[in-house]
Amino acid sequence: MSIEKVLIANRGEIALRVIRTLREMGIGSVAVFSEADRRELHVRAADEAYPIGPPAPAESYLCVDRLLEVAAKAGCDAVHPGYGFLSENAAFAQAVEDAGLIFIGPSARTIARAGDKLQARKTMEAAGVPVIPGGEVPEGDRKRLQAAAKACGLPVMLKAVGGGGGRGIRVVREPGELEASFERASSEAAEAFGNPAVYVERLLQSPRHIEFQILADQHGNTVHMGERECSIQRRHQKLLEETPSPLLDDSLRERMGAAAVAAAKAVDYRGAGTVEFLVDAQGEFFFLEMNTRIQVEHPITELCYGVDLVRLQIEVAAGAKLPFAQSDLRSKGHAIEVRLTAEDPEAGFLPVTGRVRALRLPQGPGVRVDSHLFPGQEISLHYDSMLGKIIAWGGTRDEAIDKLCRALVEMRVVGLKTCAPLLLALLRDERFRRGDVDTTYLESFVKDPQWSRPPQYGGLAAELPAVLTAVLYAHRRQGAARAVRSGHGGGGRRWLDAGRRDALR
Amino acid sequence: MSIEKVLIANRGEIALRVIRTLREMGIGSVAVFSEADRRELHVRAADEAYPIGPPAPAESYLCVDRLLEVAAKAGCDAVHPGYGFLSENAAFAQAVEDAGLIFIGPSARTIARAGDKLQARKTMEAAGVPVIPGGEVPEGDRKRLQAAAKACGLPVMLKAVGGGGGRGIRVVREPGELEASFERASSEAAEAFGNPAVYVERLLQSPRHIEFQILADQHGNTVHMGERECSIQRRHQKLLEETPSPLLDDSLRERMGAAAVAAAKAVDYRGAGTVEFLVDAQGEFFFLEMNTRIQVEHPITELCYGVDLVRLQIEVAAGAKLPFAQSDLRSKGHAIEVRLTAEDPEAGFLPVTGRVRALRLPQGPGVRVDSHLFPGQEISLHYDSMLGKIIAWGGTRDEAIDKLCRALVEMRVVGLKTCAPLLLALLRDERFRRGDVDTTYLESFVKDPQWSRPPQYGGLAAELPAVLTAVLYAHRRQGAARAVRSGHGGGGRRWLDAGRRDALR
Amino acid sequence: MKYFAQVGDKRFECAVETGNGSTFVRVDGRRYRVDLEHIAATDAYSVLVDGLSYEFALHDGGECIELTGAAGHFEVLVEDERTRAARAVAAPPEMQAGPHRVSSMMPGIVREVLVQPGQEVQKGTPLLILEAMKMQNEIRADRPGTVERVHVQPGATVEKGAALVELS
Amino acid sequence: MKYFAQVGDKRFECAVETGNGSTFVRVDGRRYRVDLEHIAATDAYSVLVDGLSYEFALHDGGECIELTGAAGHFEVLVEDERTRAARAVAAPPEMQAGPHRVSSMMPGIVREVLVQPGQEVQKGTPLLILEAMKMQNEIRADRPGTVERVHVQPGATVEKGAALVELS
Repeated sequence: MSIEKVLIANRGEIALRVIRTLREMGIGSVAVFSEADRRELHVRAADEAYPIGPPAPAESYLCVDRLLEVAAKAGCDAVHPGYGFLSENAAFAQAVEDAGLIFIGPSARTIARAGDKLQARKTMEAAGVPVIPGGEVPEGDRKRLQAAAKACGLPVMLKAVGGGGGRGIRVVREPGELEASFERASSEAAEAFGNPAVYVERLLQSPRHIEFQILADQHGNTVHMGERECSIQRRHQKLLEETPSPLLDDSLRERMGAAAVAAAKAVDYRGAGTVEFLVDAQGEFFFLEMNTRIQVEHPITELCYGVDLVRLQIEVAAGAKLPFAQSDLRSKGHAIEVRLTAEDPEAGFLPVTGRVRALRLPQGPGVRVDSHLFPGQEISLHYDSMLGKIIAWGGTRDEAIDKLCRALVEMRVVGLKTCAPLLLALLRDERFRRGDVDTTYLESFVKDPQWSRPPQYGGLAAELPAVLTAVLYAHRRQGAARAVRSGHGGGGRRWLDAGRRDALR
Repeated sequence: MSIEKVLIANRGEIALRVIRTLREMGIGSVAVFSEADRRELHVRAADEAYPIGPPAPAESYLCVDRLLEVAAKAGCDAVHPGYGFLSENAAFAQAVEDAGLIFIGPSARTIARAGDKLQARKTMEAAGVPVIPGGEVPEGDRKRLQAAAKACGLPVMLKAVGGGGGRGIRVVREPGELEASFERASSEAAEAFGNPAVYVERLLQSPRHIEFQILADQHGNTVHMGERECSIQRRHQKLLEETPSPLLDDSLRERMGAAAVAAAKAVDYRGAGTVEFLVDAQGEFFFLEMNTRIQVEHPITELCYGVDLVRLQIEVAAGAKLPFAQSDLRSKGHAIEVRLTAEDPEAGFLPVTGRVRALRLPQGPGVRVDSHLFPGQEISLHYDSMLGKIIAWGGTRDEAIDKLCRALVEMRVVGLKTCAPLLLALLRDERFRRGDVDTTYLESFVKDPQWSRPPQYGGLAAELPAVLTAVLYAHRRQGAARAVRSGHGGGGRRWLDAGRRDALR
Repeated sequence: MKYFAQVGDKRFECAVETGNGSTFVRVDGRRYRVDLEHIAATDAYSVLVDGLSYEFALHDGGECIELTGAAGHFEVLVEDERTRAARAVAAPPEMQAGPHRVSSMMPGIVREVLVQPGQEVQKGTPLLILEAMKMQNEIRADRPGTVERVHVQPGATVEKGAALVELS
Repeated sequence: MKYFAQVGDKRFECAVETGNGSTFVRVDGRRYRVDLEHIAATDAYSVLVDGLSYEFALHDGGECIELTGAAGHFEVLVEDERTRAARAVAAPPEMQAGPHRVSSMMPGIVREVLVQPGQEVQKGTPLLILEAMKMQNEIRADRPGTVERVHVQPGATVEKGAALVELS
């Protein structure tokens, strides 16, 4: 089999990421876009681009028929699903294969087996991979709900059986909240994933979230590429990931890696995938779930292993053998990724929309940026709040942290609030620098009013903004006076523009 | 000794490069700027910035007194010279040390010994490093000139004894050109480097330019970090560099590496430096010169060895021991750098000035950008035409080339011509892809009219620009008609703006 | 000319002087030399304060100027002495009485309306579900009361600050 | 409306039609569907031609439009049928006679002037030394003649296209 032209059934930074590798491989790229996305970078970067409908994902990026129509029209021979959207939808993978195209990912059967939390759990137990106590509850079955909660012991987590990536998850700590939360979780799951079933699971106390990168070809070879520590989360969404994990020693890494490979083999995995584990305070690890697609945080693995995971996905999908064995793979240095989101951490991570008025992305040694941001971009409320990822590699963990801090100081996203100040504060936090984090760390960190306190300057402290504003205001006044004399006077922004002209002299 | 605050006696991308590492190390950075550079990124990125005079380098970046004045005022304890300007000026290094500051580079004595081409040659001969036949000629000494040219055999090169980095070099092929070229070279050398002496040297036929990265501490440890192939040059200025060299096998690499270390030890080297060699068609290598500072193309070495050379420069200058031995150093993968310059290759590399109207720098996996470009920037004629460096790393040479091509396709510098189309054509050239290049390759490549021929598109070929322009023109006409009706009509650019508003709907 | 700037709960009196082509600001008895430079094609200013280098993007919110830079994010209220004098004479506007309005603290799409006019609610009762960027958020009553009016319908897109529900 | 576009030595007649919210261009008997979208805050246009995606920055040089993109750099001369008709009636301007002007093919600083008015020069005689971006360039006579006038002095900054020397 050979792949000549690929439809990318996605948008945003991951669509751009896939297009980049396709171009490097000399493979044609076909983008799709909703009405809200005509100007997005993935449309401009692809070789071809076709509209697929209105902004709402259900009417565009989730429309299997329209995607396959575009694939046929453009003469594609393969489909890359990215992450999110239809990437873990077994029916989509099946439809792609039925249309005679290569699905760049595992088989529909593997996706179904890994995606169904309950079945995955049984499969993993049978393969000797440790799992967390819990059980499935169908829509409206309150009796089963109460029984399951009792078996696990509160607190428990409610997770959409069809969900993934931290979506559709709720925590219940009090018995009284159980039923209301269950109903909301169930209806959200029905709407988002077309499946109202919810899974109830013991909530581990202060666990760490550690996942393993898996890669398998169609010839029976499966390897892992070490772990990613993803404990820094809010609302069960990862915000910062690093590899290697400061927690793991070689022995634990080897045991978890073997379990991850066993998990992948148990579902006949092929392509790139991720096995997520929770590790409790005693260093015991439990299978959490399997992500049967490229992961948002895949770049940190790429940086430490010197590979291109998207290229490997495509090569393996085309039938190639893995170009290395487990013993060839060795991690070098340390990599950290932060996710830049259009969210206001000071207001409970509320999403922020707006226009990117100006932009400077960081660059230079050890810094990688994967982002779909561009000046003039409208950040709408239809899609994910993630604007991109800033990733740093260093010889040591400290160097990687320092590089990432430098990158964030250098970055300017003007026009809308982002979580960048929080990311910077996190990277500078003593506890983070010690590597002493778990999945509850970020939420307590955000509550500390210290993090958003402006830094101190040379001898200036708090008067700096006052000084700046006074000078700016004085410039404007002069500019306004001049503008009025020359007949351009007006209210509002005019004197700002005039002030700028003035400052430009 | 510890370093707390560093004066960067430079501008452009290298100043920014040094500031980045200083920030990562928690060391204060002090920038200087000429009147033309107030808005440059190095001024905005540094912790402090001070003016040092008019645009002409002789009145600002080359003014030792002003630089030391700023260093004293700001309380610096060290000076980083970057490359170019005063970086290889022994008097400057001495003045810095006399002022009680650390010069981040070798001692003034080492600079003088390596910088004086004649003395360097003698030193290298004594150390057993092979040198090219040639000799020095003082200003106006025509007799010596003729004798030296005869001894070498035409063609010969005339090089400013005080020069470096390819500046002040002329080639003489015909006996009749010798004296006029010598006089021009001599007066240029006097103006640029304050020393009219010129060195005459045999011009090797189609040699390759291969240099070795050297690093030495103050405790007697000297290592090399492999080679950089820099054969792609025009006007003796490098345009593309890569490591490893497609030419070298392990045996030649080992012999040249040993010669480079011997060369560094022969001049009591400390810090980061480069030993340049020419390799002739028979694989014989000759010492060319030693660059006693960080090299423009240092990033490719950083990418393959996983180090930060500027950080190592600073650590070594502060007295640290090298953190590795020669046997610890191993190159991984392949890295290529291209220099983006404001030059028109179709017009003989004439420099181009202008304003950067819009900018998109490449990003994503395997791509590093070191550049001082920013939107709105004025590219003036006072300084180097280099706008920055695009660097790619890949597991193999082919992957690195493909990544770099992708990066260049992605990049947009709007508002002034650059050499980017030439760089892209070069990377796609069959002969380059075979690694079959020497120092004459680029000049013959540029003369081939094929390289600037626009690429073909799907079924579109040459009509694409016509189609685009017609639509644009039609949009404008409509926009202009509308603008006139609403009272904003006008000539020239007006209808373009109106067309844009129209296209925006 | 004197300017009054308020940053958080701190107030500063700044005297701006120009001379010899330089601008100086006197604050709290200390004098700073300030060099302000607009960067074309962006909203950014490069500022040198006695040699210390800062870069800020500026958002003009009228009297409230927002500064964003690597050094932090500030909202500064600023007025000059004339404006302040004029304002001191005018009386502050009276607080608006009337029903309590629950507004949207974010832009979003209304997914579900959970209450009806006339319904009594407690503090914390979910009023509606708002979705943005794949996240559903419950909007809850911030005080007890009776629903007077519901301003939105399922499927509607609302801006930040839009009126959602009125409680009496 | 018809438009005439010239790219290099090739001429194209383009008929632009709009219908159903789409724009079509007919060239050489082939019809293309063209979707042109301006990207705010840049000089770029995203263009989809029958689904093929291109991005071009545009420089408006009056009748000559410059397009720059990853796909190459083009200068396109364009006019519509009305302009062309009007132009066909007007006579072409006569070639200017008079002294020959040597212009600067690049911006730079004049480092040295090597000739004086009255001096005779051969084709290839160096006239002056121009420096830009650290490189010195000799400007040479492109024909034999007598120096009529030297327009610049050492130290002067000149733009691209500036008159340097006049030869008769």
